[in-house]
Amino acid sequence: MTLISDEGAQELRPRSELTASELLREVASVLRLSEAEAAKLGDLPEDPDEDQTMVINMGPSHPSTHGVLRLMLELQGETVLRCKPIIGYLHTGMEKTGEQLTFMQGGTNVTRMDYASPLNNELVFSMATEKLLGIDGDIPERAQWMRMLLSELNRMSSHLLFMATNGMDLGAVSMMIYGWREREEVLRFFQKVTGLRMNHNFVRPGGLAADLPPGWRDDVLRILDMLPERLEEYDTLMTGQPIWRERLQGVGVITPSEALALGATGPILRSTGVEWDLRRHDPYLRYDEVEFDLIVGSYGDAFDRYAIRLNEIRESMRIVRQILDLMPEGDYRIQDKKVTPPPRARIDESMEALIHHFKIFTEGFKVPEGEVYVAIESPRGEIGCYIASDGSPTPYRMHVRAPSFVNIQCLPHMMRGGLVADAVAVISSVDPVLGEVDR
Amino acid sequence: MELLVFVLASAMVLAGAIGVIACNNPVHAALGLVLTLFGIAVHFVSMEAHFLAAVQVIVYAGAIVVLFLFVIMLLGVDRAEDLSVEPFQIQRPLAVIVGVAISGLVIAAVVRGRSTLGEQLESGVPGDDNIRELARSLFSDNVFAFELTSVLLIVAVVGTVVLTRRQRGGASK
Amino acid sequence: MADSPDETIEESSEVAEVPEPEMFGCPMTDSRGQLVLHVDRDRYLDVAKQLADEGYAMCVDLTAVDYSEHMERALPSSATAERFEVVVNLLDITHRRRIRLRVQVPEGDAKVATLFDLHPGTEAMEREVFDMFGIEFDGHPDPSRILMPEDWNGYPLRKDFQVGTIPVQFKGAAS
Amino acid sequence: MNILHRIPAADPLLEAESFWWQPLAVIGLKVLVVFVIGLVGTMFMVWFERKIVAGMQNRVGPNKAGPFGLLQTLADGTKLFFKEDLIPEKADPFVFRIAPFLAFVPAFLVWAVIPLGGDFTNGHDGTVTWFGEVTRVQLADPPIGVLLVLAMSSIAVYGVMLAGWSSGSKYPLLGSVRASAQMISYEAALGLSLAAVLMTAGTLSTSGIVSAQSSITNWHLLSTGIVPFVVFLIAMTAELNRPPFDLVEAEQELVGGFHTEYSSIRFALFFLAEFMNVISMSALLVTLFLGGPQPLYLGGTDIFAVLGPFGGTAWLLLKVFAFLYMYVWFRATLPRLRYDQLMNLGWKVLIPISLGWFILLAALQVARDSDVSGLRYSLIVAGCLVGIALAYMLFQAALNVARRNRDAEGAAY
Amino acid sequence: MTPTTTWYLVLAAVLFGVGVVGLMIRRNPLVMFMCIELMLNAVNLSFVAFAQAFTDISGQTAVFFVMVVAAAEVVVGLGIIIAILRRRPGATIDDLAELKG
Amino acid sequence: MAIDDVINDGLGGISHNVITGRLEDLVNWSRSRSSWPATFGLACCAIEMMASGAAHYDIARFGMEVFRASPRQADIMIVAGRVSQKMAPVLRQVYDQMMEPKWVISMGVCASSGGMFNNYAIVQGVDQIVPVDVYAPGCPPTPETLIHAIETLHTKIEQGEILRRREQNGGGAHIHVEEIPAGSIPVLLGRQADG
Repeated sequence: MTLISDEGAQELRPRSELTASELLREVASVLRLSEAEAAKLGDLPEDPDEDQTMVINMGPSHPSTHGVLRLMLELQGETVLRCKPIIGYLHTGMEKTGEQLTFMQGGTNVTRMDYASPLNNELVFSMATEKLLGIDGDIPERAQWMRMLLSELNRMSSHLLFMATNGMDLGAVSMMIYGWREREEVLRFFQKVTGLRMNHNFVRPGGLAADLPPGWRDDVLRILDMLPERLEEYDTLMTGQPIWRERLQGVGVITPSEALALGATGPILRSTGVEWDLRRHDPYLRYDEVEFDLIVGSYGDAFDRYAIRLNEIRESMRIVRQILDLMPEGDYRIQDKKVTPPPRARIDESMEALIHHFKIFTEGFKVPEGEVYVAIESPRGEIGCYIASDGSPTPYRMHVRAPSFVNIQCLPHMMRGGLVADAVAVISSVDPVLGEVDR
Repeated sequence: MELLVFVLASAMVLAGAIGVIACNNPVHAALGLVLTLFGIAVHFVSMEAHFLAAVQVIVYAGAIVVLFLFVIMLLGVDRAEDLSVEPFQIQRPLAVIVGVAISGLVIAAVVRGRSTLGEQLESGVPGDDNIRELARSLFSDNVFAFELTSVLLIVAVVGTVVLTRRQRGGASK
Repeated sequence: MADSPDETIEESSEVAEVPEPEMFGCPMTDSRGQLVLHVDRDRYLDVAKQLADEGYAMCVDLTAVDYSEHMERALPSSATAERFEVVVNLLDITHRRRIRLRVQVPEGDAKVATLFDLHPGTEAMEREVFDMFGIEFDGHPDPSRILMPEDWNGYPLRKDFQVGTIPVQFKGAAS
Repeated sequence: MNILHRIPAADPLLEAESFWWQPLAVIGLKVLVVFVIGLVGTMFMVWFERKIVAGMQNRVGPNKAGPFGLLQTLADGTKLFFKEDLIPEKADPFVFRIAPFLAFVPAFLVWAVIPLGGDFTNGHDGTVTWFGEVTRVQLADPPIGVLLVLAMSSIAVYGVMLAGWSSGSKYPLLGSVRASAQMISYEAALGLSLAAVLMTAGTLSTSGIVSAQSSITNWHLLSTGIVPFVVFLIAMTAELNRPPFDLVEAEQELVGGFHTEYSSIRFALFFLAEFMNVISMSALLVTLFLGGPQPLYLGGTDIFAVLGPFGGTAWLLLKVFAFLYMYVWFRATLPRLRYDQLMNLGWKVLIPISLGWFILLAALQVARDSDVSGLRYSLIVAGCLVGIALAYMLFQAALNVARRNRDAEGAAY
Repeated sequence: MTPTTTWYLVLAAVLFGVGVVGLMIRRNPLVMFMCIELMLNAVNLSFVAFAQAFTDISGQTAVFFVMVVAAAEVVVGLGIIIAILRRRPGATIDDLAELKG
Repeated sequence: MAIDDVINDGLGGISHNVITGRLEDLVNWSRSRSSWPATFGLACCAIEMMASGAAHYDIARFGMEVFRASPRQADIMIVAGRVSQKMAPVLRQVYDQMMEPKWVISMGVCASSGGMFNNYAIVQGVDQIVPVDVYAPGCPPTPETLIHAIETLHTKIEQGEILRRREQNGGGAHIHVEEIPAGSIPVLLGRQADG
């Protein structure tokens, strides 16, 4: 089973091949510390004892690496001395493909990045495009609220997925199934709204692809009524469970300054006690009009990250309830001929509408020259979209700042000195989605 | 029937013993040792030392050899030792001669003195009573020795812990 | 190094012009309401440090653009358009503000100083830029490819790298 | 003239005057029946576990292979049997081949000493008369029955250990080191809690132990004061590598643990051995603490009395079943412990507790044997408790010192 | 024909001899340890045989003590081997001279 | 469920009774009833693959909840998601580590044909690397689609058709994949007219 897929310099090198200074440098790079800080650790390079350490590969095909993350761990016994994540096994060239697709088609590309919360990806791409077009202030109210509704529901489904995989990774097999069971309810709603369970391409520049279906309110209410009780079950099964606490508390600790230096965002940053949530601190859509609490941890350990996500589900439910009350009537997309295709009904009647429709979906619309960076809060942290346009209907460069890609840099930090079992808990608590790591 | 048991068990014992000294690989040697130990346990049973048979398996096979294997795996010394190279040419034949000589001497002594043993094994104390009697012997006549062995064990454990303790943080040492 | 801040800054049509914007001696523009600082390659690290002291302590994103097919893009006159541009997004958590640095990197000498010592979180991002554009980062502790296989040829996000289908570079797997 | 005569009380059959084909036939039949029941029971156990876990997870579970999916295990077994078998290049071929059997055989041998039924009511000694022969519903009843079980469980370590080592790759090796360390550590707690039972029963023979538990108040569960039972249960779960102690095969960490490189029938043997062990150790637990085939009188009647000689078997099955269900329940609900937590639990909690309890029980036994008066009796108890408390405090202090030292040294990372 | 005490003693003698030979020809310290175990077992076997022959339980008592001592010895011996092999991987018995201090 | 169904279900596809049935039928039956998938998730499809193991879809009904982490014990490899150039050798290695008889389901368009990612990074169809038995369409395929694919495969296994064909054309583990030495491909010289 030993994996022989040689990735050369990307791999962790055995101590015997390294001189002390090289090791120091490598430690610095792997730990993402500056070299000066790494030198302070001092003792590490001195203790090579080559025959007592063992380098093992975790992944890319390993049950607990959430897809195709590959970790090289240097172990002493079962203690992790060094760790290096090797990524790219799911590199899809989406940024390159994004340059070939028009702004209209771009959504279907970015939605496949973070497959656990596709709607947030579409949202950030659409918002960046709108900003480039200069129509970001004109998006109709209803569209904004709908986007919030979908985004929050997506946050719930994504965190439920986390609950499932986190439980699974720590050996609570039933939790896995329970998490999926609840997520499935949310996906049903998505399927009803967007037609798809995942990869919706529903949020588009200028608004959304369609209006909410009749009866959506009842469906959402059904989810909201069902979930609290299930979350209590989670509390019984996991939060209050001594083994669970033992396994997570004090594991994978990271300090606020480390998290900030490493650029970590989302639940990881919040678990260290830093209050930073773009929904609150850099409000987009209508987040400044709803009430919700920021969930902040204090120890920066895996348990905090678990608890934060669990409670964020509750907060999202609170937001969704407010959205249900506040959802205005109106248009679900901007009525701007430039970016909005004509309604389906008009295509049958008017030749011009047909041509317009055809052009928008084949050629796309031209976007003025310029470049923007737009960031929103995805379930994993700050997802940003940097688009440079040269005035053509396709982005000149489309880059997505994926939260998992940055967060994954915390892994070596968190794992250091832990056990192999902790490594699993740590990966799980970072909750990376490899689709967005590798893009 | 008894003969059959004796022959089979003896075969196990000897095959295992040969395995111990002839196998290149320490793990195989350890497996040979387990075979020997089992054979001896069978002999114990047929001599009605049931308790000792069980203890033989539990202590020897279950603990001591497992410890051996543990150390072998821990140290990674499981690569085969090359038996064909021998630094001292004379050592091996000499060893065989000495071994055979010792065995021969003992066998001779046993055969000469067998009349004192009596030819027929008597039926010993059966079943639970055997264990009771062993216990009585251990905890009355030999209780001092018994306590001493427990002290010995503790000393051994402590000594080993001290011996194998890894010195962390070389600066302090 | 901005020698003539007086000159008009070319901007895309919809953005209101900001009079003689400048920060740490670098021309500053506004792109759709977002602050953009055009930094010289030599002063890049220096400016990043000053910005970090200002409060922009978190580097959220670092990427690059290959402008080889769009050399006539809008830039302040003091900045010379080069083929590559390294784009750094900085965030100030306390004051809730963002700033973007754009660094011009010439094709012939595609090299920039690393931000690693200032923001360790750029490690993976700089490797990604190296992997995708071939821009080297001076002083980066682990300059290796990150997304592509180690023996890959070329830099995929460069504009002269074709998108299309490529036969499987199958190295075979020893079992 | 026969050696079998010299294994006294192993089976009353062997003491029969005319030792000819009838006893042999009965023995052969018993071996066959136990073997078949063991296999079928194991297959049933696999199905049972999958169905119950599915039920607990709102799923259906296997239902396509045979009625209610009952033949699922058969399908698994047949498939594995006809799957390609492979010995990895780096493996040690001899040890690799032998390891599954080392895991499988001890699992079966434990069955030999479990009293599977028989009439233990009203002071009967559990013998039944079949085909005119007096025998026990038990393959063998050696005087050291319980020790045999201990011996077998210590042999079972070999299978796991050698499997991991011989595979010649890293994950199995890690798995097997974990497994063997775990099994050895918990053997001690297992043995100590067992000792409490042995002392109370005053015999090592399993049928003797069952006989000693003539009524529910005499069940060792109560007569040893529950603590040994709890310790035994936990230690046994760990010994069996069942959740939450299934670190050995922790898929999330070690891929498949020691059997990662095994495929085909060899893997099936490990699989079978694991489930076989679950059943046989549950049966042992029932034998030791819950009176084995002893009936439980509900309202003064034995509800399985109608089954005649098999009433005891029915009781045994019922009790074993409860534990099997408990194991499945564990699997469905509990997260997995970490390696060091597991070791801590074994060495720092279970062993001291079972040792202390054993000393207490021994003191009480001595007091009872020497007929001391009530006051002195309570003095003895108090003295013991004080002694144990002191020892416990000393132990805790030592642990604290160790922890502090470790923290001081821990900076080495 | 049934085995007598002599048979057991002869077997024990042979086993002892094998152990001696192994001790002398093997150079791996672990295997040498195993050979010592063989010899101890040979002695145990004869003890039990004698106990049987003279219907005296003290032979078995002695075996019990031998086992305990063997366990202690193995523990210490393996500890020493670990300590040495850690410093000098691949050491054979000839290298153990460093114990001389 | 009527009691008749239960009785008639019996050994599923086997029409013979126990005595006259062929061993081959029994083996095929067992293979189709107990095909353990390897835990091999790649991208979006992996999420749906896992979802099909969960309460709503429950592939445990087919005896398939035993996701084996070790490829040695797995029968079916479900290639769930896009296969990148970097992953390709790993994927092939996992396939090689699986024991015969083994089957491959290519789940989703990305695995089947590269899907919408017709670019440098993605292998255009996993059948370039491993022999695929069943393709499941969709992006990602819903659990229902996956279950349909699995059922299709089960039928094929039960008929023994795949193995027979493999024996004829030397497929399966014997299939030879052409190895293209890395570095010999002119990928970055100039840009094609149509991208």
